[in-house]
Amino acid sequence: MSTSATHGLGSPAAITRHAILLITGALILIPFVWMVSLSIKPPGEIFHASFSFWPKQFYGIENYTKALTEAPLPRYMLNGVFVCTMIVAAQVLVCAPAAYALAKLEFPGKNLLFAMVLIALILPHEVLSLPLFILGYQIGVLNTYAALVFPYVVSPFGIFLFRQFFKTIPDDVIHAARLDGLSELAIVWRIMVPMALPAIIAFGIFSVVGHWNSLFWPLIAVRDQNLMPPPLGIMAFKNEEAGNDYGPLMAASTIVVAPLIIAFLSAQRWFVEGLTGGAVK
Amino acid sequence: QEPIKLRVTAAPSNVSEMYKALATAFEASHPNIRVTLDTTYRDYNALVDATLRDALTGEVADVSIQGNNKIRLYVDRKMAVPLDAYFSEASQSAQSTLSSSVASVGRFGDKVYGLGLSVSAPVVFFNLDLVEKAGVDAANLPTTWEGILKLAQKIDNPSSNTLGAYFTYDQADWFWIALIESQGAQMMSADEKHVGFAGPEGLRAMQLLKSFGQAGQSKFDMPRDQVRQLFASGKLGILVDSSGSLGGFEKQAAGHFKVATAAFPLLSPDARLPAGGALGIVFTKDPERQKAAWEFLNFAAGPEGQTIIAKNSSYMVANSRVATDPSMLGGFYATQPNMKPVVDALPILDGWYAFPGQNSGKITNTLIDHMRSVTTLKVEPEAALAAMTRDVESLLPR
Amino acid sequence: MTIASSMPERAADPTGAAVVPKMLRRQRIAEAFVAWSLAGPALVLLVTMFFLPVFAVFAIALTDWQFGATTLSFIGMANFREVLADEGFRASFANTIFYVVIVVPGTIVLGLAIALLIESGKSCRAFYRAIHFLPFMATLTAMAIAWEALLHPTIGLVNQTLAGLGLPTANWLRDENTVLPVLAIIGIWQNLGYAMVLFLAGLKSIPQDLYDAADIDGADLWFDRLRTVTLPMLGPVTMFVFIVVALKAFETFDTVQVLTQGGPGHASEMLLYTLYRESFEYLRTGYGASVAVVFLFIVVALTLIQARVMDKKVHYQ
Amino acid sequence: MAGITIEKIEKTFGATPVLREVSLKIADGEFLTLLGPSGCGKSTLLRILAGLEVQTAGSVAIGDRVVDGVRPKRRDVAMVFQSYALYPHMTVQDNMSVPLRMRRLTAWQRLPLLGRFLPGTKATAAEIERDVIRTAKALGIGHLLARKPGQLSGGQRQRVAVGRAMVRQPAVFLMDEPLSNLDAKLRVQMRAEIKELHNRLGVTFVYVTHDQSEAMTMSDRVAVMLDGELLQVAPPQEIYADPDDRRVAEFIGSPKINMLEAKLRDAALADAAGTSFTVAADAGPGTALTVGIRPEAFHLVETGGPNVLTGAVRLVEHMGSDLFVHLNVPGTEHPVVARLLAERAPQIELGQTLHLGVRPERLLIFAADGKRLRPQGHAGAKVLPIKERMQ
Amino acid sequence: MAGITIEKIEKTFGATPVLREVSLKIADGEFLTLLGPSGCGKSTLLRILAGLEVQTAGSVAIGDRVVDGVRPKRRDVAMVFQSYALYPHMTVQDNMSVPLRMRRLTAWQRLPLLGRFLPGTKATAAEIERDVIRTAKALGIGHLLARKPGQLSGGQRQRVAVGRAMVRQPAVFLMDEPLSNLDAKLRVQMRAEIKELHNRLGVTFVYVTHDQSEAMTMSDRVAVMLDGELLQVAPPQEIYADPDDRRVAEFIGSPKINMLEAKLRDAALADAAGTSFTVAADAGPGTALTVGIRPEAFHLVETGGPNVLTGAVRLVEHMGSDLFVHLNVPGTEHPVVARLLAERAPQIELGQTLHLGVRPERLLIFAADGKRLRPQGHAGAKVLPIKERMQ
Ligand SMILES: Nc1ncnc2c1ncn2[C@@H]1O[C@H](COP(=O)(O)OP(=O)(O)OP(=O)(O)O)[C@@H](O)[C@H]1O
Ligand SMILES: Nc1ncnc2c1ncn2[C@@H]1O[C@H](COP(=O)(O)OP(=O)(O)OP(=O)(O)O)[C@@H](O)[C@H]1O
Ligand SMILES: [Mg+2]
Ligand SMILES: [Mg+2]
Repeated sequence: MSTSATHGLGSPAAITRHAILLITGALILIPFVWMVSLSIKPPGEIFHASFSFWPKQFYGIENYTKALTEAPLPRYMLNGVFVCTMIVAAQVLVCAPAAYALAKLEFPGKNLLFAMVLIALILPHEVLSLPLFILGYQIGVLNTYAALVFPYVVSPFGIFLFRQFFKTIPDDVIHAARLDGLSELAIVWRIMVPMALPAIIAFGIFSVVGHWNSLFWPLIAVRDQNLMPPPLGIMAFKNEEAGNDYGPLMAASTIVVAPLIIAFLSAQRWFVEGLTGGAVK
Repeated sequence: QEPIKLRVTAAPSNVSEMYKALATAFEASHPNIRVTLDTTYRDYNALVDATLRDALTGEVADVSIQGNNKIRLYVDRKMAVPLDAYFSEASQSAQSTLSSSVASVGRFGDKVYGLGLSVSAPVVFFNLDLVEKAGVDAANLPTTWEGILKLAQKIDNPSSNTLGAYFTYDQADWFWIALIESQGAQMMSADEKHVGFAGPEGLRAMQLLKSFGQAGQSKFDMPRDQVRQLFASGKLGILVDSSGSLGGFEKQAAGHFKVATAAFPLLSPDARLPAGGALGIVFTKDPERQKAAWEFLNFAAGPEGQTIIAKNSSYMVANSRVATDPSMLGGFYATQPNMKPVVDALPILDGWYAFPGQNSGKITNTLIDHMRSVTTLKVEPEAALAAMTRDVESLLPR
Repeated sequence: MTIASSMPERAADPTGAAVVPKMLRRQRIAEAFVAWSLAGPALVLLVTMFFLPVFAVFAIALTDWQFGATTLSFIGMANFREVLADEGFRASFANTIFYVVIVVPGTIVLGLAIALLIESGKSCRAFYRAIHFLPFMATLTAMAIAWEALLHPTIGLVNQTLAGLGLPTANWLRDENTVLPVLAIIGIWQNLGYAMVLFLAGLKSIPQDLYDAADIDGADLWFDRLRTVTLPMLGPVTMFVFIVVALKAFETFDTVQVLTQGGPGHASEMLLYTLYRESFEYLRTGYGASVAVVFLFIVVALTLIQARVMDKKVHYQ
Repeated sequence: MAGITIEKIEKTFGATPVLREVSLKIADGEFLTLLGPSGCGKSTLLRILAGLEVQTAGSVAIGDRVVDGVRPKRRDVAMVFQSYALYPHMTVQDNMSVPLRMRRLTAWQRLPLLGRFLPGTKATAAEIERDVIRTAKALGIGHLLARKPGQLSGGQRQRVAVGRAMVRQPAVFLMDEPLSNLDAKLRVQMRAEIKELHNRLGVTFVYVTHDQSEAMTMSDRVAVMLDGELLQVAPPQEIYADPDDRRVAEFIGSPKINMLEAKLRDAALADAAGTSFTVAADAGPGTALTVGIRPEAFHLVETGGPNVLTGAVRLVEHMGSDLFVHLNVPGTEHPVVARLLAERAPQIELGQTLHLGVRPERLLIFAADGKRLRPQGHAGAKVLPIKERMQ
Repeated sequence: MAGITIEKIEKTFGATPVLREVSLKIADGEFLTLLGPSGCGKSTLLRILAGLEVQTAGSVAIGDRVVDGVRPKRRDVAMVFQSYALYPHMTVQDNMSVPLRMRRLTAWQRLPLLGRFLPGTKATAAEIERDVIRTAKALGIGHLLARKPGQLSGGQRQRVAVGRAMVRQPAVFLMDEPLSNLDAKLRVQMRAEIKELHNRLGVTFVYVTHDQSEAMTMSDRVAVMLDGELLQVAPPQEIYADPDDRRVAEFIGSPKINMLEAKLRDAALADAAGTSFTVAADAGPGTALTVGIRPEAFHLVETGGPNVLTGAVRLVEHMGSDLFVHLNVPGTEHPVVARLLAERAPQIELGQTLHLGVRPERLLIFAADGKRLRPQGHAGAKVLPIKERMQ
């Protein structure tokens, strides 16, 4: 690529690149712009035959206040943070040792286990919700934080991604650790996981995005409002019969998606790196 | 004595504040009953799913405030408790304020299984600015379908992207029932083996839908949300919709255009209309708790509860006595002319019919599909009605 | 010190030969034990969270159970016969395939194109990466509402823009001919960033040497470089993206539920939505379970077939 | 302090045998090099010694303890890896502390936060730090303790790897091609350093390499391995001057030994490459033999004759002090290579005819099966016992 | 056929200069080696020649055409990469076809499916196949054409990389450390093969390496590079025997040249390491000098004296035919290393005192700034012109 890289910013190729990316980026952003625009408009301006991003009457304060107070959105967001943290932590806790065994150890049944991981990777979780609900009832965790976490503590995707990444870590490092006296579990936590940090961050983002936005399972598993996830704050303004309350709805949407965007922006370097080492090879 | 803990579930979640106020007021007047309120269900269907799931785990709520058309589901599954005994006892007492409208909404077969708390009725919305622009006086809004459609033609103006009228037809089977029952007909034969709309009433309904299609609706068939967006944008003259949308419309139209409502035209002296909205169902089988549950429903359907509902939502209250009595909510509704059509309709509001059998959900969708085929002018009313009759009857339990 | 005298005496031990294999076997067993105790929690959880539920779904599919009902009876394959005979299900199946066939290549091609564009220059990479990844992070139920407004037949931005440009407009969500393509575009919009990020990662791991070699060999037009180096080297990533995006496409649900409810008619009904509707709206749990079984069967089969077909063409290091 | 006894070790991966009945005794304090081409099984053998791999059959003893089935940690061996295998996320100091922490601290004391407050942790940690710093200073990497491996040069990393192995004073050092990732100059320097380390510590070293100059310069004894078999175990000089096997002769020495196919004329003379060589073979006339001549065994002579090869110069390689002359000799498959001292060799032109003589005692004769045929009454070159040669 | 003229090439990455005013003329058909330590800028210079990198200043001409700004494809150069950079997804045959396809087929003809049916494609493709097969046969990889690089050994890959470069008969061959991924034995063998390739093709080779034995054995001339500067460009023998610069002398030769700090006593004598050396320096007494002595310049003498170093043996390395003796000489920082022929050296014991003599004409004297001080009237060792030496 050096030949193309030598062209400066002003070359036609670079200008074309920026032009195309700005256009695709703008197209992709339209729904978001719409969302933010609606979130600062008063009800009377929400639907107009003519468009403007900025409202005549700035109504953002009202909408955002309503979004934050009408339903306990901050509480939902804290639940989201807590549940996502628990899920990611549990997933890493369960998946890293399994991925290590799959990547670096020889044992009977290894291929079977890996096949099971791949099949589980294909199964959509929604299909299993009813049996999982009954399972949750049997183990008596329904309507607790545990109910939100337990179906996800094992992530086939996590095992798969970690396994791929661990495979790129040279055997010699593990041998050195064994000679140094580390147990297999210590090797996982003190050597493999720190070395695979980018992959773990990448996986963490996927996992958090998935569970932060999910509504399907939480609505099944818990009924206590104090345990509900962030999208419920959006749903509070959505009603089939009476019509949607668009301003606060969009304000709530903006509030709910913002933490993810911030998290992604601050972790995106590791994110790409983590994938480079793992899934992609 | 231990206070009784009553678990109450209610939907939809966007009026959870209202339910909270209701529970608080109830607890204040009934110190020996505590209410555990659960209002996370975003719509009536979600609450049905949750209730049935709870049935699996044996943890059904004592009282549940559900959609008006859900009673049959719970009766079929033998979950709902008949309330006739309580109702007759209460209505015989001197100070009772319960009106018969409260019970009629919750009647299934010959028993009352629910107490109506809030209702919505099909009404006609007008964008007064467009109406006036079309040269019609706001005081003389049409009251018949013919008048409505004629006005629609005047308003309709493709060059300014303005649509004359739109008949919402996809709120489950609600509007189809409204069209049939407003002609005094029945949805089903008494033995529930055959549909009751295969005759002239059904055809009349279909023809009406076709007229709306011809008046412009066929060009812009829309999901409900989009229709409402269109009305809010001031580009739709007349909208047939649920009275529940009123609050939203008034807010969105504020400073923009004026909204007026008119009654859903009735075509027969014994016309009835299906009630949307919510009713309270008792699930608990424990006599002690049943009594407490009844107390709660009685409170909610009474003057105090109904006032809370009226003030905290855009729902119409179900109790006609409360709604009309000037000492209760009569004065309140007098200041809200747009609610008048609903208040007027209270006496003829009826339960929301639900089809029997495991295919009831499918039947609902079949009705919508055939209504759409007519409003979009794809199928002639006769053919559509015949197909509808055939399809529905094939889905009925044999 | 001489070499011989420093040697241990154990060679004289007559039992040595017998002891050795035993110790080795014990060591091997110990190793397997360690491995299983590391993988054990994951295995147990995989079985309880994935495989047992799947079997439960299989079992329910053989009954006429209705959600919430207290009775049920075993009806064998009747549900499956009904599923296969159901016109709605067949429409749903065809729609899903159509949708997947648009979304998967669309996502891959666009994701790759954008990844290539981003990687072809040095400036603003993080910025472009972030905005193209945004849709993947957003709550789809909220975004679907925005889409609904944008696609409004009269006051929507899309139609107004088209009309302003003198182009034909359409009733996007209520026209049998446009509703699926529109959902597919939204699907692409949502998954594009995901594919892009994976491709970016893949591009980073292509050695610069290969591009240099291509330059020297004369493959210096972008087209030739793409064909000689980039695309073949991205084979494994493409494979991965393909499978993940295909799975996500098969599992499309939110957009259908919020935007179209499967309509008009069955024009936008898709498998997971059918499944949901049968199980949770129509409450026909036994029937819904049999839809689920058929769904799983289709998804697993198609994924495996596609993976096998592509695997042959993909080069692995 | 411990010697190592390896007895009939076999190893197969799946169905492919990688080690075949390898037996070897390594003396306490000895520097033994395993030398062989890539893939011959050197690393596998070393890993079996370390306990990182389980042999298929056979037994290993370290000191007088049989260690089969004993975990690596308990074997009292340290290993330096070709890739160094440093932990990239830890500083040099942490890297070097790991083996000590794992041995001197209890599991409780190693707990992330809690451990710090347990009795004794602090004292032991301070002691570990002292030991690590002392070792690092001894290796000249004291100033690098706070860096991470990514910030070190190749040579520095190599030293850290050695430091990590050294810090816990094992009885046996195992090194798997520790220099192969370094550039040529550094390799020469580190070679001397490792040798000195061995002299200083006096413990047993088992050193794996495929580089013969490393093997030759550092070892007390060299074990030449080929295809999973030990061909010869002997001091470097003996391996070079007096190989047991044709393959050993061919493997050792650069440029490679010249091998000429010969036929015995009588018990004392063999014909090859258009000349005759003085041999002493106990076989009938016509027996096929191979005559091996090391490149430096040649000297220029004026004319042809017995023990003189004649051919045309094909290529001259200048190597500073030496000259490698490639000669096309009729009757040989490959060119014959001679190493001549640059200053003593006259100007040599391409195509010129040269006569290269060799003294009969420098001929290495091999039988058809590759075994060395030694002159009668000769049992190998005289080599001093280890301890006398190295101090 | 083309020579190369490099004129005042400079290259900076960001603010760091990597090449500083490099000028060099390479004759048509010459084998020139760029030799230098890792990171000195060799690859960068080579990549500038190939057109893969654009110089910051200066100009390159190939033949009599200035090629600045000309795309790699149009420069008529071929390059072999250190990593070989074979396309891993293509067979050997496809790999070798790429350069021809890119040149002989039009863009249309190269289109995936369509191209096959355009007029001329078939004939050209057949021709390409013929050429590829011929080249592959010449390199002895004819039987590998259907394999993919992953299925080849290191040496085979290297040959494929050479084949890909060769197949289109470029005027200039650029090679960037093509042997560094091979093991030692293979390296020696491939060295000879590349040299023969050069002899056969007769085109210009620019060869990059950090391995001096490669540079010494293969090159017509060696350009020694350090920190982005060319220190000396000369035939290998001259680089070795007659270095211009202290750094060149130190870089070339293994073991490294011994450098002794000396002080001039008078114009003909310098004191260093407890003895005195005969020098011829045009400077006042007391001037600091460095005396360089190559290890093989030493010979054993009986007693001390001028031009004789005396010290205790510290380490003896046996290298087959040679012996490296490390001597602790008082007054020197590093041990002095001498290379003695094994057979001529007596048994040497550790700790024993040795006397090493050196003939005055083998002393290399450097000034404090590193420049070589040559005896009067001496302008460098006599070296034959290229064409006379190699044919
Ligand atoms: N885990 C394994 N599974 C299968 N075969 C293996 C394994 N490890 C090594 N081998 C094979 O065993 C043989 C010997 O490998 P080993 O690593 O011991 O060679 P080596 O002599 O160290 O070579 P090198 O010098 O390249 O490191 C090789 O042919 C290798 O392919
Ligand atoms: N693209 C680049 N950006 C910044 N610095 C670079 C770049 N390429 C090379 N360098 C720097 O330029 C210097 C010379 O690099 P070059 O690759 O030419 O070295 P080299 O002599 O080939 O070394 P080696 O023997 O390790 O290949 C190095 O210090 C390197 O870090
Ligand atoms: Mg090895
Ligand atoms: Mg380089």
